[in-house]
Amino acid sequence: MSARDQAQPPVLRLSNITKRFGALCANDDVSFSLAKGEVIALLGENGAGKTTLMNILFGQYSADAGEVEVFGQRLAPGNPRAALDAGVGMVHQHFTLAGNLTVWENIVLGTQALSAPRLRARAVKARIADLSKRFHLPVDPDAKVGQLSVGERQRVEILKALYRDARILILDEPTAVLTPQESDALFATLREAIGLGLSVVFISHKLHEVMAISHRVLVLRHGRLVAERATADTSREELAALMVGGAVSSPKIAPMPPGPALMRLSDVSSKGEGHAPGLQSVTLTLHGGQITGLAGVSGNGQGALSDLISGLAMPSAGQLEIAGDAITNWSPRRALARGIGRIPEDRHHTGTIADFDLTENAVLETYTRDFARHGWLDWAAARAHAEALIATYDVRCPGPDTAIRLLSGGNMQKLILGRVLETKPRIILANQPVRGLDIGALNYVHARLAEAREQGAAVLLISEDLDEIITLSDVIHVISQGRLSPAFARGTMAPEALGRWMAGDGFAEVAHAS
Amino acid sequence: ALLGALPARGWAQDAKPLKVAGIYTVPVEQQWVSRIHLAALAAQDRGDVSYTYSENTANTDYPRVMREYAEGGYDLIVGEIFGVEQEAREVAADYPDVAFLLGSSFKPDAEIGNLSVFDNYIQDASYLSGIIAGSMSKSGNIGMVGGFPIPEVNRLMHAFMAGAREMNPDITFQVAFIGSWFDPPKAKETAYAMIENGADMLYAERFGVSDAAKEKGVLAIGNVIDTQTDYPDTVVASALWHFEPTLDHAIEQIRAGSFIAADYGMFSFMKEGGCSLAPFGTFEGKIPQEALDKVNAQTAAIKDGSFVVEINDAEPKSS
Amino acid sequence: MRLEPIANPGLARRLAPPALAIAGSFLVASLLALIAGGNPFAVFGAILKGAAGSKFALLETLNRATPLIFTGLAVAVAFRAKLWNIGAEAQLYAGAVVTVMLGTGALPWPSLPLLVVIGVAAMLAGALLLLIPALLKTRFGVDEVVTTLLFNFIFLLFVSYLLEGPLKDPMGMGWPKSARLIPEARLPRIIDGLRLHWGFVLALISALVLWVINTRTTLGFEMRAVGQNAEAARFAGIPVTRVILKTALLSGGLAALAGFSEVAGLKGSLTLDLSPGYGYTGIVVAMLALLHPLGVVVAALFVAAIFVGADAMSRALGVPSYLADIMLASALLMMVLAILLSKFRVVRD
Amino acid sequence: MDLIDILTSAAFWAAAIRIASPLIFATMGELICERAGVLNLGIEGIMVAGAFAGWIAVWAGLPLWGGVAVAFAAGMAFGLLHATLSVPFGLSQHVVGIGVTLLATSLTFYTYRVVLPEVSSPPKIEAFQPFEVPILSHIPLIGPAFFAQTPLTYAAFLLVIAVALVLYRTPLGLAVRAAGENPQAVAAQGLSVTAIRMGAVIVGSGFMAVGGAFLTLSAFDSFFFDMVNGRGWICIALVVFGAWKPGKALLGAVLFAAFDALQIRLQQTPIGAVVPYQLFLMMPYILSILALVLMSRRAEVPAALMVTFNKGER
Ligand SMILES: Nc1ncnc2c1ncn2[C@@H]1O[C@H](COP(=O)(O)OP(=O)(O)OP(=O)(O)O)[C@@H](O)[C@H]1O
Ligand SMILES: Nc1ncnc2c1ncn2[C@@H]1O[C@H](COP(=O)(O)OP(=O)(O)OP(=O)(O)O)[C@@H](O)[C@H]1O
Ligand SMILES: [Mg+2]
Ligand SMILES: [Mg+2]
Repeated sequence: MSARDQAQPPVLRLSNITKRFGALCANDDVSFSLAKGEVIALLGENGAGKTTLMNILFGQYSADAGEVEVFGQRLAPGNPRAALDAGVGMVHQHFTLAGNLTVWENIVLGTQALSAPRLRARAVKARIADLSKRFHLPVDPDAKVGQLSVGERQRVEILKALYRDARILILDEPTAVLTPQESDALFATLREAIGLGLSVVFISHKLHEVMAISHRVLVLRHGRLVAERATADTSREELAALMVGGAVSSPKIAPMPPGPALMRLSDVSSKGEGHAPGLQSVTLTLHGGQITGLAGVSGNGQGALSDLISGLAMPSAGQLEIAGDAITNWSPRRALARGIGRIPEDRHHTGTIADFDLTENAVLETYTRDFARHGWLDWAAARAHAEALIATYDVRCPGPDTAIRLLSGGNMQKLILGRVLETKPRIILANQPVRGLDIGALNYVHARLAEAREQGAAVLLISEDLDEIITLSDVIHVISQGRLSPAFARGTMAPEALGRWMAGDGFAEVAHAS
Repeated sequence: ALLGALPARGWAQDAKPLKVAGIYTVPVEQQWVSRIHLAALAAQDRGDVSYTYSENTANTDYPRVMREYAEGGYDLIVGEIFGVEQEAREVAADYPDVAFLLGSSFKPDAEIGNLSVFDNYIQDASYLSGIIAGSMSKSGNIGMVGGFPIPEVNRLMHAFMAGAREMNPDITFQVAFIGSWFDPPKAKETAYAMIENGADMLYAERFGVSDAAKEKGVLAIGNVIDTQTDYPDTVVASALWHFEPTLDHAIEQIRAGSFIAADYGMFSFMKEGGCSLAPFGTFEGKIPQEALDKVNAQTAAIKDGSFVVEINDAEPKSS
Repeated sequence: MRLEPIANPGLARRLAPPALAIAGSFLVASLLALIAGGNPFAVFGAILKGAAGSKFALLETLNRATPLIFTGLAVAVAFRAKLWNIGAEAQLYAGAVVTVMLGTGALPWPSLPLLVVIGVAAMLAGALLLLIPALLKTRFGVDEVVTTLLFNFIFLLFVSYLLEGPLKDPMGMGWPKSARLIPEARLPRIIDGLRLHWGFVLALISALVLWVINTRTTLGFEMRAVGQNAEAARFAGIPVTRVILKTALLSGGLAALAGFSEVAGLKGSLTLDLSPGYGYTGIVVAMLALLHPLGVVVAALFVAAIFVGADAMSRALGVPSYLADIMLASALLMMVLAILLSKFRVVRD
Repeated sequence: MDLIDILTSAAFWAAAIRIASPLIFATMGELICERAGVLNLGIEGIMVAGAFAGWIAVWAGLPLWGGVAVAFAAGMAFGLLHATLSVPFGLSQHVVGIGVTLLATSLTFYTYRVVLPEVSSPPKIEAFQPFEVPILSHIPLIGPAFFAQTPLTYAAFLLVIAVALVLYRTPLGLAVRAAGENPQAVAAQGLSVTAIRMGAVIVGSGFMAVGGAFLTLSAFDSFFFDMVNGRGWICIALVVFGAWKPGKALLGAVLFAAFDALQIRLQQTPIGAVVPYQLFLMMPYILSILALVLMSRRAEVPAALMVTFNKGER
């Protein structure tokens, strides 16, 4: 590939990009180039500056210094239009789709002159159909985007870029919200496109993906480009160490006997939200001193189950028992009072209040119980509590008065983790606790969950990442279409077998047997 | 001060024009206020007064504006205090040297010797215009569109209805209030509806009513102001209010140093020239003689006091 | 073009924009005065004199600020919880109606207990009036911007009905106005002979109380949490619906106090034009104050001073008095812009 | 007349259409703004300005359609002010809107008084006259109700069709709808959210002003203070009522106007003699709220309505 490098000019060249946000230097003199058909993986901890760099390349931010060249042409700064016209496509970390529009409308947006008298819908749809067939990206062009699953939305995002004949594609954590199957499908699509000459910059925290798809790896740390490796010449361990600037280790789970049953769901059914399925006669027992893993493709009832355990929903049929008591009156506050700690799936929108500072977020669940008397808040105590959490859980931040939105995802998650664990919960709901986190933060969260297990808590770990489930769980269930598989003990299930359950196989036999 | 004259303060001797300020809660276009405004302008043209005004003054601000003018050395403050009766009196009491001539539903207060009240008591003219309306409505169905059912509106409507019944006891009236002083399109819509419902004569208390009459080819009677020039084939007659007798009397009293708390209401009566029936203009010769005779007879009776038009402030209803 | 926050704006940077905003609106006023044939150079002095040139002028400014503090607080507390209460005007009238119902002789009590009872009852009425849109929002998801807006029309018509019907003053010569309050039901004046009354003090106390509620109590914390992110608040165990309803009660109650204070303190009776849009101006006051209760006091004084001063100025210069509203509007718009520019800088991309 | 007679009379429906016309213009204007993500509370004042500008232009000698154009331009000017403050500067849309209403109203009154200081009764112009559409106006009931209106009413209905076509059938409309739902999506496709939103507010404000001008150029023939009389606020409600869809908003405007026309007529019935007139005046508002409750569940609010967009922030 180095031969090809010399033969052809790079399709993309970033030279000496520097970007400051106030005092913070998000990108510090970063330079690299991308060859035709090449896939570069961009690695780095949360907040290392990856997204910022890509936003500069795409013209959403303009750099304080440095320039971007695409196909030998200097790109006008601060103008996404110029980037799009030059053949750069970007799939953002947070989707940029309008939910009230249909798939084809989202794709065609901005591609026809605003002065045009009408949308040429038929031609557009034909082209989308063609693209979606060629690149195996099945979508219904007339579906409202608001109704689509996360995976489908991701496909729409990619189709948007392909529709514009993007020759350079930037993917910012495209798999963070995808199921393994969806990720695999995405990679298949990408390989196809790369074969046709597409060049890709790929950002991910999942090292196995990086190893599988990229040709070259760039590592950013504190805004600076600190390492560059040919993928073939490196390993996951080396990359992890490069990212955090030191060695990383994942927690060990020592076998221990299950404790008492702390929570039991018997034949529980519940209503789903929108088009997501609810639960269908689910029976599940959570034992103390055990991590129960719940594998499954997102949108198969995990939401309904976690709403139930969080106190947001009641079963429509069946029984929910905690420590032997049947629950009749249920709310988040009651759940908290019964010793349930909850790590929600979406830390940005459910877990925290973006404009609240760390102190306020730290006491969000406990202010009435621990920090108030007769309706009067004790802010001094709350602040002390937040400071303690920050120290104990290694939350990196300027201080307890910082608005939490300014924290990286990892540090936000650590604060939530601290908030939950400090209440010494008997039962812990951990819904996608490490999604989008870098390897350092991920290991930290896992270690703390393992610690809680050792102290006798019952942990329900919901994840789409089979690796995570298999390494951590004492018992595994698979959820599909609101139905729950039997429990599989640690070490009895291979990823392939779990994958079949996730696809819905096996449930029929169970139904017959019972 | 008891019910006594104001201290003369040199008004009488001075030929200098009096400083007059008008404070109105509505714009000076409003029919009612426009008559005060015109009288003041006329006095100004004569050189009797120098005149300034504040229009569209919210009642909340009214007492403050009164004080500002009073502090500003004005001799006479004219306006309407229907919404701020009590506070306006307090202001007047604080400025005993300033004369206040204010539209009010109440009687003058002997305690406050510098505050006189007036109101548009033009029921005489309204009654006469009703006679003409009653004689010219063929359908015996008259529509009346008002802003709000306040006494100033109600008493004129009642007088008008009484006049119309003189000519046709079986006449029916449609009455509606649009809940606004200034929504001519709405007044017009309401008038349309009355015409649809059989009215062939409208009592145009609001702007907009005559327009509907004109478009639909029915007749209208004006109120307070004469709008026949705008609607030559529509407005048959109008009951006019003349504020001049009221204002001029006040000016005279001030000049004479004898301005006292008095009720100027009667200066709006026909006897005093405070109201009249507008000239028939384009409708000269088109009004039945029988009605003209009645109008003449009743005018004379009103003027000599042998006939008094009833003042009824209750809200009129459709019949 | 985009805005970038300034980390530590210096004093000059913080003070310059508001000063420029005020200067700007004076410029607008001078220009318009010139067009109408007035003396443009007299504008500034005349406004100052009109707003604060005498004890009378100053107290008039405070007087006008009083209802604006109440409605500003009402809006601030609601908006902080993202309850878009555009209906402070109606709630003000609700308070006024109750004041008149109880204060015209129905309760023959001594002054203090009577005033307390009337005040509380007025707050309840305003609270209940906002409770309806709040319930429609929480139960049916009906947009409260629209319902509160429509309630202004509905309630004003209802007041109009009351004033022409059950509440009509039998001694009122037929005018649609209520009977006068008995002397015991009047808020006393602070200074004899001037219109300023204890309603102003009540307004200041309300602002303080609200500030304490916001910063020190669980309810204040909950209201803010619900406003910032209702989903996260619900997840954390905050009873979102109940908090919204409590917010509505508080907001409606505060707006109603404006009506109570205007009737009991200033007018002594109720007419249909009690408020020249205090409910709407309250929105502006609240936003100028960045929803801070103490800021509301300052913003209300600012708005009142501009209005009273400009109104007097227009008379002094002999130009149409609509100039006062123009000045108020331009001062407001420039002021919000100035507040923004003191915290952000405009960066070209 | 009883209810059935009223509801089956052509004159009643003609009145409803007439009363609805200014509301339709202004509602379409507001709908355009809100679809792009901006709540425009300046509507009431912009209507006042439009009513005055259109009328004074015609009074000064321009033809009627010239007056409409002047009103549109006046609306766009205030729209530009609103848009500049609320879009790139991202100021509170509530404050900007109320500020613009206050400014437009007072500036209009001030100008009026400076231009016409002496008149007691404002001058009249020759307003739009009803135009009977050949053939169509002879259809029983429907003809006199719908096809004997002034040209400006026909324009209002054409505007609804045009707005619907632009919103749903053109790239521009697509961009507007997306800007009100997720501005990031618009920016990521290389379009300027600022330009789209500003454009929508400016044009939308132009239509609001034409709604105001309808009052002085078609419904009536002169200008009065306060003649807009809260119609702008009603249009805000109508947009929500119409679930941000032009067709439904049109339906809402006509329904609202029909209730208005009905209450005018009901005041003349025997009920009118007993029921206080305020109750009739309240009717359209109360029914609007009831309708909102009934259809609330299904309304799709533009997700980014009132959400400012700043490139620098996430
Ligand atoms: N709009 C902004 N304003 C101010 N600072 C910003 C902004 N965007 C990013 N930053 C800063 O730039 C740094 C880099 O952020 P960036 O989003 O590029 O990180 P990242 O590497 O993409 O992280 P992640 O892995 O979590 O996606 C952050 O730590 C943050 O402090
Ligand atoms: N408006 C902003 N001002 C300052 N910093 C910001 C801003 N927006 C984002 N950042 C910074 O950008 C970084 C990345 O933000 P981002 O929202 O991508 O979080 P993240 O770490 O990727 O979390 P997650 O992976 O959970 O989405 C964070 O470190 C945050 O500090
Ligand atoms: Mg990122
Ligand atoms: Mg991330």
